[in-house]
Amino acid sequence: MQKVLIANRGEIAVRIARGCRVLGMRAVAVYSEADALARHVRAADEAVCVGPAESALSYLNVAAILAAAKRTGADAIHPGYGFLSENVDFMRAVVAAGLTWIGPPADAIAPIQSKTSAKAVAQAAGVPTAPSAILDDLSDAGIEKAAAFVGFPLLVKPQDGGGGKGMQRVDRMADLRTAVDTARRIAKSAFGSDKLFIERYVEDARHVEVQVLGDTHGTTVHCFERECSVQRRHQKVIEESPCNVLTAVEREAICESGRAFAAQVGYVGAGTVEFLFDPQRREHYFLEMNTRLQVEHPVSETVIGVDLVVAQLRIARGEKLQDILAGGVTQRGHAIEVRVYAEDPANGYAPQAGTLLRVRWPDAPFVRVDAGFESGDAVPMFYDPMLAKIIAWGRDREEARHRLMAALRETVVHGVVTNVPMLLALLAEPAYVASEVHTGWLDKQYGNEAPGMGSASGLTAMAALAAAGQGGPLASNGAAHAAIQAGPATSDPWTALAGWRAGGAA
Amino acid sequence: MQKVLIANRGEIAVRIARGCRVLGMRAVAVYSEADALARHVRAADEAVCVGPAESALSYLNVAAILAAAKRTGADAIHPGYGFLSENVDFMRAVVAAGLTWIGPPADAIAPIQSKTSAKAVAQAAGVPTAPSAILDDLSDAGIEKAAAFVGFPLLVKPQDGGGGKGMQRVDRMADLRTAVDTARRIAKSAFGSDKLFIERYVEDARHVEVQVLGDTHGTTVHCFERECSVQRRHQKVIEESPCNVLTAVEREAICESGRAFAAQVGYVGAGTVEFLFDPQRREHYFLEMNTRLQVEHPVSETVIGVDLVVAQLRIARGEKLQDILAGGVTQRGHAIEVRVYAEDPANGYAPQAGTLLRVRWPDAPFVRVDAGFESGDAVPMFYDPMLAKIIAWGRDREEARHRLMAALRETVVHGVVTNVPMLLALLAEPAYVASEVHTGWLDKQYGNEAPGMGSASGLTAMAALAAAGQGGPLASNGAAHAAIQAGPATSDPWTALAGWRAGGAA
Amino acid sequence: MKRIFESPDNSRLELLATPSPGGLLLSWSAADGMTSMEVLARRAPNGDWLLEHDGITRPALVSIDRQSVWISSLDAGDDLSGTVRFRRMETKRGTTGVDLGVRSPMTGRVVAVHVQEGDIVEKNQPLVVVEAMKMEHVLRAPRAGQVRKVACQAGQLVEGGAELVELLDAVAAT
Amino acid sequence: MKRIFESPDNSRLELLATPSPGGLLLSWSAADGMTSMEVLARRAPNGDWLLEHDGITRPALVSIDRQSVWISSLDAGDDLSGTVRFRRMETKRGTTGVDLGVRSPMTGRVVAVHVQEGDIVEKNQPLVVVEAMKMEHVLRAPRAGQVRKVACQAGQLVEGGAELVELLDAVAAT
Repeated sequence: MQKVLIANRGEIAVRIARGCRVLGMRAVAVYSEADALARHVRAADEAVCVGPAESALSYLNVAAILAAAKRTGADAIHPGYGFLSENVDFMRAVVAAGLTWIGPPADAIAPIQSKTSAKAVAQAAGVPTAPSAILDDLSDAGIEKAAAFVGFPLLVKPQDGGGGKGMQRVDRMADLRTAVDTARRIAKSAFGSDKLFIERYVEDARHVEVQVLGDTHGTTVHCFERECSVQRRHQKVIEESPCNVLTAVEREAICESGRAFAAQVGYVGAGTVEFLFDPQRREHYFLEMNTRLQVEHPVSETVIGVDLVVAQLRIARGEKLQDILAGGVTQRGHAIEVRVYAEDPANGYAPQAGTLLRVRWPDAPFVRVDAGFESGDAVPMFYDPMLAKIIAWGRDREEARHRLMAALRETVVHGVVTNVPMLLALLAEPAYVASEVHTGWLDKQYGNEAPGMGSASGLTAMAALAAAGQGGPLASNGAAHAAIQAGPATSDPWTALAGWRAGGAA
Repeated sequence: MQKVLIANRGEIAVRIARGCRVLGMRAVAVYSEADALARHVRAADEAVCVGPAESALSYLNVAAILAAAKRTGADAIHPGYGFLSENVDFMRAVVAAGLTWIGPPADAIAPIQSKTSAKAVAQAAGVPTAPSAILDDLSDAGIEKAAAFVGFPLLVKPQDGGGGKGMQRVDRMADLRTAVDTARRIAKSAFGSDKLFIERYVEDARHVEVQVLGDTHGTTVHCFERECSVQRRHQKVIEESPCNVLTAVEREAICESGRAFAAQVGYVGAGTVEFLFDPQRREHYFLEMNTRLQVEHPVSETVIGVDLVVAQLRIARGEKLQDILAGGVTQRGHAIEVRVYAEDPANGYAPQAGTLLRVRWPDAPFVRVDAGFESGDAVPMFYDPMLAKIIAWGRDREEARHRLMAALRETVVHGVVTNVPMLLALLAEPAYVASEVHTGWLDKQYGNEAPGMGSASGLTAMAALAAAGQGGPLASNGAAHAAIQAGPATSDPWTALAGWRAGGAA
Repeated sequence: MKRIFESPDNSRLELLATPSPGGLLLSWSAADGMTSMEVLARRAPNGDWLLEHDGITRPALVSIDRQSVWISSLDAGDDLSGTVRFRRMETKRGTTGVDLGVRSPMTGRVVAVHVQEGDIVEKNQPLVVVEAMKMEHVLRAPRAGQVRKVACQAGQLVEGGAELVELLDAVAAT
Repeated sequence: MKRIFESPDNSRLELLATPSPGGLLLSWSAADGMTSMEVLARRAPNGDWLLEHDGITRPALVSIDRQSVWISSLDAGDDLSGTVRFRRMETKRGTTGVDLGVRSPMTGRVVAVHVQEGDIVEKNQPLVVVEAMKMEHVLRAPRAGQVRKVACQAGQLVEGGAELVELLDAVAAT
């Protein structure tokens, strides 16, 4: 492996290129026409255009991506997350083209792509699962019998779905029929399959996931856990490691469950086994396995001191985990990650596209920023609006939290509205500080509206507003400017500012 | 402590401001007229001008700095390194002004400011010192008697000097008289005192230093060691932690020596006890104590997981080390730091001043950059030409070394010549890879000339050179430009490039 | 050289700027008669502003686009916290009423237009649906009124902040 | 639109640039008759260049100041490694010989001038001493010759790259 094609964009493509360089490998980027000038292209050694803006025609275009590998002489493909990362057909096409697939073998993950068959694998591996039943008999009697077995409250879930789509909570038998009918309709249209199952609903559940690594020599290890309970509509917003509500015994049990599941399927590479943790019963239940690098992998990297991308690459070229992890893996301190989105929390979380007039990411010891954008870059409307992840480490959770808040206060994004003020507010919420959150907490707390932008008054704000008029024609260029010899203004410095008024969110 | 004035500039002023924010404290910068637009000013909450460009009139101007603290309502002063950081009179003035001094008490360090009295303190603390003798009898008989006690080879050293000035190696009795006379002359003119002593010269000595912390409650601990053997004329160039030639027993012994020395003087805050390690005899000798934060503190921070600036601030506000370091201190993995200087190694290491047309610091997981400059910034001719420190961590030394080399290959500085190519070459030297270096190694290896800039030929270089002509009038602004809508060129794109030729160093 | 602003608390501000060696000399006073102040503004090579008042310099970041001025400061105090966006005032005073522009909150594609010129609309009535990044966003009438102009059509790509519908205030329209 | 360069290996290059939609179309050929090639150059908002040739895009960083063009590329291959500085060619061909400019290696203060106009100097003879950051740097004659012009005096601040002494080549001068 000398040259790795990265079939992705944004921060994860940049981050994977960095990993390749540690091992002396070259990184090849692919880009859509909308991303011709994007940061992940600038961060690669070489880049190839794979199609128009729409993902289906570019980042999901298997033929164009394989052609790009051939053109540049890449000998391996890293899929990142999202896009083609869990697409079994793509994996098989990559291997058929004679390239190394940096991820698990297709045969290992095919059996766990459906939730119900994954659950069967978990049971075979001795991994706890929440009581559940497949709804194959859809008569009233059939669903009532299944529900009686599982108990209330329960969740109706599509068998082949994801992202919470079609999922419904049912608290009593009387509501079950309607819920099942609705779920079938949604599942059919979203996933092309109306197969359902029901599962016990865990009150105040916490999302705990276990990072695992497997090598091609039959070794499977866990790299401890992350907690991702702060979610908005099943999208993770804040992630951390370790999960600080677990006892040492519970941590060992859940991590071993993760390892056992991965070992059961003969997993190779980096993966994540997700669990619900029931804080009342002190039990964990298998949820699903993500067979790729996760967005939130940096919190693990920071706490365990393992570069997971480097580990993926070394596994892919046949190295043994006993060498890659020589000296063993331990947790040190605490790390918290926030996802910075171009979205307007005060306005229904509407995604924002536009030009980043100015970006300043934080820059401090024990703070890591995985960013896909910098000053001047365009945020296209075609893709996920995540701009960056900011990760802070501390000797304990409170130090990490304070450091992350300091980092967010230093974060500046001009040109699009972001969720930074909301993240700052979340990190200061008493429930978050006390670690008393669960997967439904954020939606309850902030619903469809959340804190928006800051406020301004007084000297600094007014002076800055006035100074803006001084920008002159440069200011309309939209990025950082050179004004080393900013001489006296020759024209009316106010021209650019006629008729402005202060306003918060859009 | 709510607001900390930072009596420094450059990267360390920026880094200290970050530390203040973790604890919710505000940071006040001071600046000379030459630094009015500098990065450390932009990184502070508030800043005050303390005088003209010359350090003696600004960064060393005690009255102006105290006035700045008063004007901004700062209640504490952090001196950084260099400038006033080890100036006992300044420490006393700060305390007399009712401000908190973030550093050791003047009374603790006054007795160890001279090398000979520091040596006496070391002996009292049971810390090993190299055989040495004070030259009080300067007759031929007197110096011969002293030399016979110490043995050859030996070093003639000024008692009140530093930085290696006036220091001379003598290999035999016949050369001693001349060396002593020369050293007295140099010492008199450089330090105002011609008092000398002689000390055993350690062949192939390694520079090993121990990070210590002391609190105001009488506790003193060590935070393990760093090795800084790669030096050019006694200026550290590459630093790392741990020192990988020490056995566990040797490490424990040298770290305990460092702790014992600090405890002996009643040290408070962060300090460094420097030792020579003799790789043949497997012994360490006390050298001196630096009573401030060191340039190379990040390699320790990265390996031990302690924010030393935060620790300094918490100690200064009276907290106990048992709380600050709760859970204990251990080393994990390996960290290497390089210092990026604006200097031309291929041309006698001439310091470079000018405008940084473009800077790109590396940005990767497990890589930390402590920088004092970014694109567009001026490097004034008045101060130390260090631009940044780049620190890479790895699970072992080789991973750290590879990661650091990858980071340096990503580092771009346009506008002034830097030592980046030399650093890359050094990190690849077989002796460095094998960790067989000593404090004289770099001077032997590269003398007064070292690798300069890279080379260019072929497609990418020629295309880039040609593209430069496209910059048009924007290009002369000297920093990152906005060219979001870089339309077709209307004028001759070559105009800016008439009559150029390729050339390496200046 | 004098401009009038509406500050976040809706009070009126007069600002003055005079070129000066090394930067810009600024002064302002609130309309309620507060003392005016002077600030020396310098611009760093990276575009940051350094604002000096009474011997103390504070950094601030300022960006301008077609619709907004964005301002940020590290100074987390009483003065300016986080990032604040000042929007261009778009209220036009006509003879028959006050126009209200309904703007797209994001760059995206118009998927549905529910009104046409002349329609009388209730407060919160859906006007236009915009989609971006797989998410639909319904633009509703901010208050009762009459549709003066529809500036978009289904299928069209629109920029964030673009005015899609102009409303005539109900009070003025009746 | 055509310019001649001297490449690092001292060979001659002809470069052509033509404006093109989306960037700049470039081509060049070495003087020894090598095939010319075409490159599409695009500029990113942060100033980086993206150079596309034969379907493959490579990034490069380029900066220009009064005296130099600085070029860097990530591509650590055969092509361009690290940062390279191209200096403006300053050789002037006079009737009596070749002028050599002796330049300050750094911005600093001239502390001593050891020669004056008309002096005959040996190779390596000290000409001027410049100080910066507490370090003295002696500028020596790159070869034997005659001092044509002294463009500085003791105490003066000079920029890095500034020509301090002009020499007339000894071969030409005799």
